[in-house]
Amino acid sequence: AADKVRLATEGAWAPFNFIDSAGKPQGFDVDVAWALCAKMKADCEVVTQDWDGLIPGLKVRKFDAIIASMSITEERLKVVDFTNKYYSGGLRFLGLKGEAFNIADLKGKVIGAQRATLGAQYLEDNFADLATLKFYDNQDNVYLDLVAGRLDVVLSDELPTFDWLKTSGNGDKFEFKGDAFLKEDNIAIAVRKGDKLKDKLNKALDEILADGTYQKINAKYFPFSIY
Amino acid sequence: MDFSVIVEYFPRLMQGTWVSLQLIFLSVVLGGIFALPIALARISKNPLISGLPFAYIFFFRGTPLLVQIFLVYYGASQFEVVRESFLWPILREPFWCAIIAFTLNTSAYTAEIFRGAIQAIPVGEVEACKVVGMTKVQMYRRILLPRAFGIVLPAYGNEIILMLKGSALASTITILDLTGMARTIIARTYTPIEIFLAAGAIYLVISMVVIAIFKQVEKRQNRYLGPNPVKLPDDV
Amino acid sequence: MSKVPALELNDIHKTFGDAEVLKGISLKAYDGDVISILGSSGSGKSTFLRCINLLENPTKGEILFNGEKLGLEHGKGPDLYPTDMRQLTRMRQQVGFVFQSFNLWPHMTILENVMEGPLNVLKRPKHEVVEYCEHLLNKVGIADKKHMYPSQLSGGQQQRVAIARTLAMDPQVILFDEPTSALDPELVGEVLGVMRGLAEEGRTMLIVTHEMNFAKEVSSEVVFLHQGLVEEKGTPQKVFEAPESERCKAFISSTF
Amino acid sequence: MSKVPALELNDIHKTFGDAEVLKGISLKAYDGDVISILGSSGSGKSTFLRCINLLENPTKGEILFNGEKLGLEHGKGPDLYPTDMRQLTRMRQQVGFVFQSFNLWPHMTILENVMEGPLNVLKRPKHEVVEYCEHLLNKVGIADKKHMYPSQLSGGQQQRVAIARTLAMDPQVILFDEPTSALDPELVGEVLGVMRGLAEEGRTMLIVTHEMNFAKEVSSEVVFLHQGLVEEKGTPQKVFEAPESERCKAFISSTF
Amino acid sequence: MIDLSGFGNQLLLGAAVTVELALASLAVGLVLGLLGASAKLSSVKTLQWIANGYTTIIRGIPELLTVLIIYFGATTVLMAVAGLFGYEDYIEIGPFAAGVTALGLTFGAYATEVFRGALQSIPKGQNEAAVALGMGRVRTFYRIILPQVWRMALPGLGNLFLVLLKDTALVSVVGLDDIMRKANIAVSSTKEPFLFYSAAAVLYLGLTIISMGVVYFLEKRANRGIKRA
Ligand SMILES: Nc1ncnc2c1ncn2[C@@H]1O[C@H](COP(=O)(O)OP(=O)(O)OP(=O)(O)O)[C@@H](O)[C@H]1O
Ligand SMILES: Nc1ncnc2c1ncn2[C@@H]1O[C@H](COP(=O)(O)OP(=O)(O)OP(=O)(O)O)[C@@H](O)[C@H]1O
Ligand SMILES: [Mg+2]
Ligand SMILES: [Mg+2]
Repeated sequence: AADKVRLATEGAWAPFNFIDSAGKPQGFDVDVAWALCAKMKADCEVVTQDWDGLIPGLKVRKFDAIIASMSITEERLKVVDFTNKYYSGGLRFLGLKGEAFNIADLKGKVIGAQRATLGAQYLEDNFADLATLKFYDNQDNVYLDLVAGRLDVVLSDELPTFDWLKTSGNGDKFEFKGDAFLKEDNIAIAVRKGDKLKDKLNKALDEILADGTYQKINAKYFPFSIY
Repeated sequence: MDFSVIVEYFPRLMQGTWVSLQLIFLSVVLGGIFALPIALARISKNPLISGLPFAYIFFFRGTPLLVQIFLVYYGASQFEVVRESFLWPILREPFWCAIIAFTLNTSAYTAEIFRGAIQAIPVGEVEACKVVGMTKVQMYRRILLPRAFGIVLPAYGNEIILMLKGSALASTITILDLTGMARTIIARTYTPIEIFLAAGAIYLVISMVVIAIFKQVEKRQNRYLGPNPVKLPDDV
Repeated sequence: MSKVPALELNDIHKTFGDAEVLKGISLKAYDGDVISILGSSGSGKSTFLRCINLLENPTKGEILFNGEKLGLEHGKGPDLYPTDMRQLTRMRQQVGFVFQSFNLWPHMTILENVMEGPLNVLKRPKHEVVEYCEHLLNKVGIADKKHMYPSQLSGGQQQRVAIARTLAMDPQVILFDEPTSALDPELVGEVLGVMRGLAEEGRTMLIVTHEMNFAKEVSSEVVFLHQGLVEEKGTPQKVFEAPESERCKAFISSTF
Repeated sequence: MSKVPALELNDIHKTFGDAEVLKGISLKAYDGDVISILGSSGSGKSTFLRCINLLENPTKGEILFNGEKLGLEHGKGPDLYPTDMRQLTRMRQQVGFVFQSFNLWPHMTILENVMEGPLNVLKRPKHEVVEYCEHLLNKVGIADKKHMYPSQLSGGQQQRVAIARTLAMDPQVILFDEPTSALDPELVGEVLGVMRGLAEEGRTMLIVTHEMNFAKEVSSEVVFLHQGLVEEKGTPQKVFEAPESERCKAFISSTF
Repeated sequence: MIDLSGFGNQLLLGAAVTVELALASLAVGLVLGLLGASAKLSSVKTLQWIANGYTTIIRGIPELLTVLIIYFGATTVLMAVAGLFGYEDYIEIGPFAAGVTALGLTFGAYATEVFRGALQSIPKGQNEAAVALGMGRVRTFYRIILPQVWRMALPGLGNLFLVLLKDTALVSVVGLDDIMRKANIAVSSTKEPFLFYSAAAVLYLGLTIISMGVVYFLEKRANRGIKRA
């Protein structure tokens, strides 16, 4: 079992990772994962795990790497190592179409985000005393509550939200609010501290970027480069 | 293991504990209030009266509380009619959704406990009421309910503990109860074992307090019972 | 003595499922009568007594109390149900019943048990009830235990409380179903003593019992049931000393 | 008749907490003796009987079986415990015990109840046991019920099974603790009948009973206990007709 | 079966996992329950103490937390223990193993009380009857006591199993693909929470009814020849 590489993803972050109706994980992250495995010639397994259990699970060796659109943050760096980024994103607010928007107006509003994400952390750091914050186990429940009207505004990563606006049929009611920020948000694969796997993954990452595999995957999900 | 995180986050765990206590208290009280009429209707020999409570009890005892919470919180809000109704101000609040789910759930269990207690009263004591010419209402008010209350206590204490433990599920609908708070803290500290153990210890303390209170109440309430108190039938 | 019987039962039948337990029993009790009902186990004594105040619903028959007929009608099954619950409740208040197993209410003290009826059913004023009930407890010899709970009393004492509870309603007729058979031999005497006193006061009573000596001594009439029918009836002299029926004869001789 | 008593008890004492229930009781039973033990409730009859085969641990005294002394030693408390469990087990197999409340095993049929001992304790071959046990059930008059479960039998029938179960071990001595007092009056006769048969066969028996007529008729010796001591003993004639002790006199006259 | 946007099949697969989890936990729990009851009734103080600690702790902590603690904690503990014996490799405690451990521990704690009650409800006289015949303690236990414990404990165990069945839903939070998690996934993809949570509820009700039927059948068998008072 020693050479088997277990890669964990969340499965509720379309289009980067989600579970199809056959019960299999799919999405950008998962495609990248398999491409990396192919390059490393490793025997891989992709498992799913709820978001807030990912880093704890990695720490107790339930799996060897997290490829779940996880941003590199200082706090995470204290407990795990990250590979080089495999794409980058930014945070962006999402709200009802047509309403005027100004960061200052968020005072007193109900803002939702997924627990243990960059967005949640940003809200806790900047809005804890200004607005009512709600944190969810997964992003899908955030959307459900936005549509239900329990949330005024959602803060999340721009790219998946872009996909949600396009595919969920809610694009006519909701829209991005303001510009994306924290654009230097680098998304990478997390591994245990000091694990050699990091170097192997970095090497494989370079290879798929170089030989066009990465670009093919990118094109499958987005009409623009997200690297 | 790093126990300093427990110290550091203890005040926030206490905030969560307070929310848990509110959830438990409200749902237990409301559940108890609804349980009695449900139990009385369930006892009725008329299937038109006992049918609905039977189905109600069966559904809420036969499905996981987690499903019930999701049905109330995410399921109900899916519908435009619900969102436009006068109930929405309540249903949009996760706290009240949890209260609703918990109350429905615990009232079903408590109703069964009441029913068991009333039916566990020896038939002779009921006949003794009849032969002094009591009406049904007198019989329930004077003998059956006071008697059932004494019989019900141990099982009801258990039900409160079960509710206490069930309340941890509130964390799945964004409520920052003790478990929710613990999970939020872990999202920052990545120390699941320490924080979950601390939360577990707090739950344990609360349930011990509940048990101790019930022991006292039981002793007072059942002081009249000699060596052979009436036991609830097994299937309650 | 009035010519109308205090209690009159006509042709009482009772079936449980397929088993016909009472096959038509009639009986009249005038004021002051003490009627003992004998019979072997399973002959239907308890069932008959319980039919009188509808603890058991008879399947056929008439029940008259002071000449007033209790309204009965058929329900879904074969049993008869009261037409008017209020009439039944009124009647039950006038017909006392003492059980084999006492059936005191365990969550009330002795005094509360006895006061429950007059206070909350008959709605008598409290001070009157307290006084009267203490008098009754005195009469059955357990006034000193009035603030204890039933579980703290011996069987014989509990049964005396049960008798006081019945007397507290001041019923016109009292039914006793083997009031001493759940008691240890040594406690039986206490209860029989109290009942003997009631008989001497001229209370109207129907008593199911296995205590032959007692029955012989206090009864004005003895009824012997066999397989749901009256097999023999008459004065104690007649039934105990010169029974006509073979079965009655065998029963009497086996139990003396 | 041998000169060594089948069962000999010397100065048996028993305390429960602070209460001294047995204050030194001695008794010898030779082969063929039928000894009745009388006494009012609480006098210690059951406790004495239960001390004999150590269902209760005595606090002092000697127990000899066919002259062989049962090894006893003190444990932590005041009670005596057997030194050698195997000796006790062997002795118990030879001393039968019939309980007031039958204590049949509800999950086994009548026949299985009776066969359990010879088959699994004495390890007799099965075909032999079946034959012998059926014979015993026949003897106590319930061979036709052998495939039924205890709960399907009346109390009298259950007690007869319990006697057969004890007989199946072919014990040298049988102890009976009020074998009929849990029975309805009409069922008592059945069991007494079986016991009378055993007495006539010459079985050695110790019987605690409230059935005076029976005791008078079958006993070779009567022992009257009072407050943990032997108050009177002798032949039935002597104890029943000319008791020396006042208390015994009072007891005898109150129960006849 | 209705198609449920292609997720019907997935829900059924989830039901199979739920059943497997429930049965495995039942087996673990029954063993723990018998051990616990024996410990509580033993005269050894230490054993009583351990059993009391076990039941008190488990019964006072939410099952959700037990699942989470076992899932995240057990690996660490196990590996620390294995490390003492020089075993350094990774020890897998997946969601299923964690679920079985957590639910088995929970079931065992409650079953301890059920078994204890059953053991104590057997009239002392039956034991004495066996002793008076000269049966040893061990034989008395397995010939007279044990066969009856099963019958007495069945109704209580049946109830516990129904509770266990519903508690399996909690294991979905650590990623076991049971009914509940399959329903969550379906909701993610279809945005139809009401439909899928209702479907899950129906599945659980179905399993409950089947379990009740099995328990009824077992009770009937165990009570052959024994008239209930
Ligand atoms: N609720 C019932 N359902 C079915 N059968 C019953 C019921 N109550 C009594 N019986 C049957 O009716 C018959 C008469 O019973 P009843 O209790 O009246 O006898 P009894 O003369 O009072 O006997 P005992 O002296 O043993 O009290 C018995 O065969 C009994 O089994
Ligand atoms: N296990 C016990 N613990 C404490 N006291 C006991 C115990 N068993 C019996 N006693 C007491 O010992 C005394 C004698 O009891 P025992 O049962 O031997 O009397 P008995 O003569 O058999 O009476 P009965 O005729 O009522 O059966 C009683 O006062 C009883 O309360
Ligand atoms: Mg009767
Ligand atoms: Mg005794």
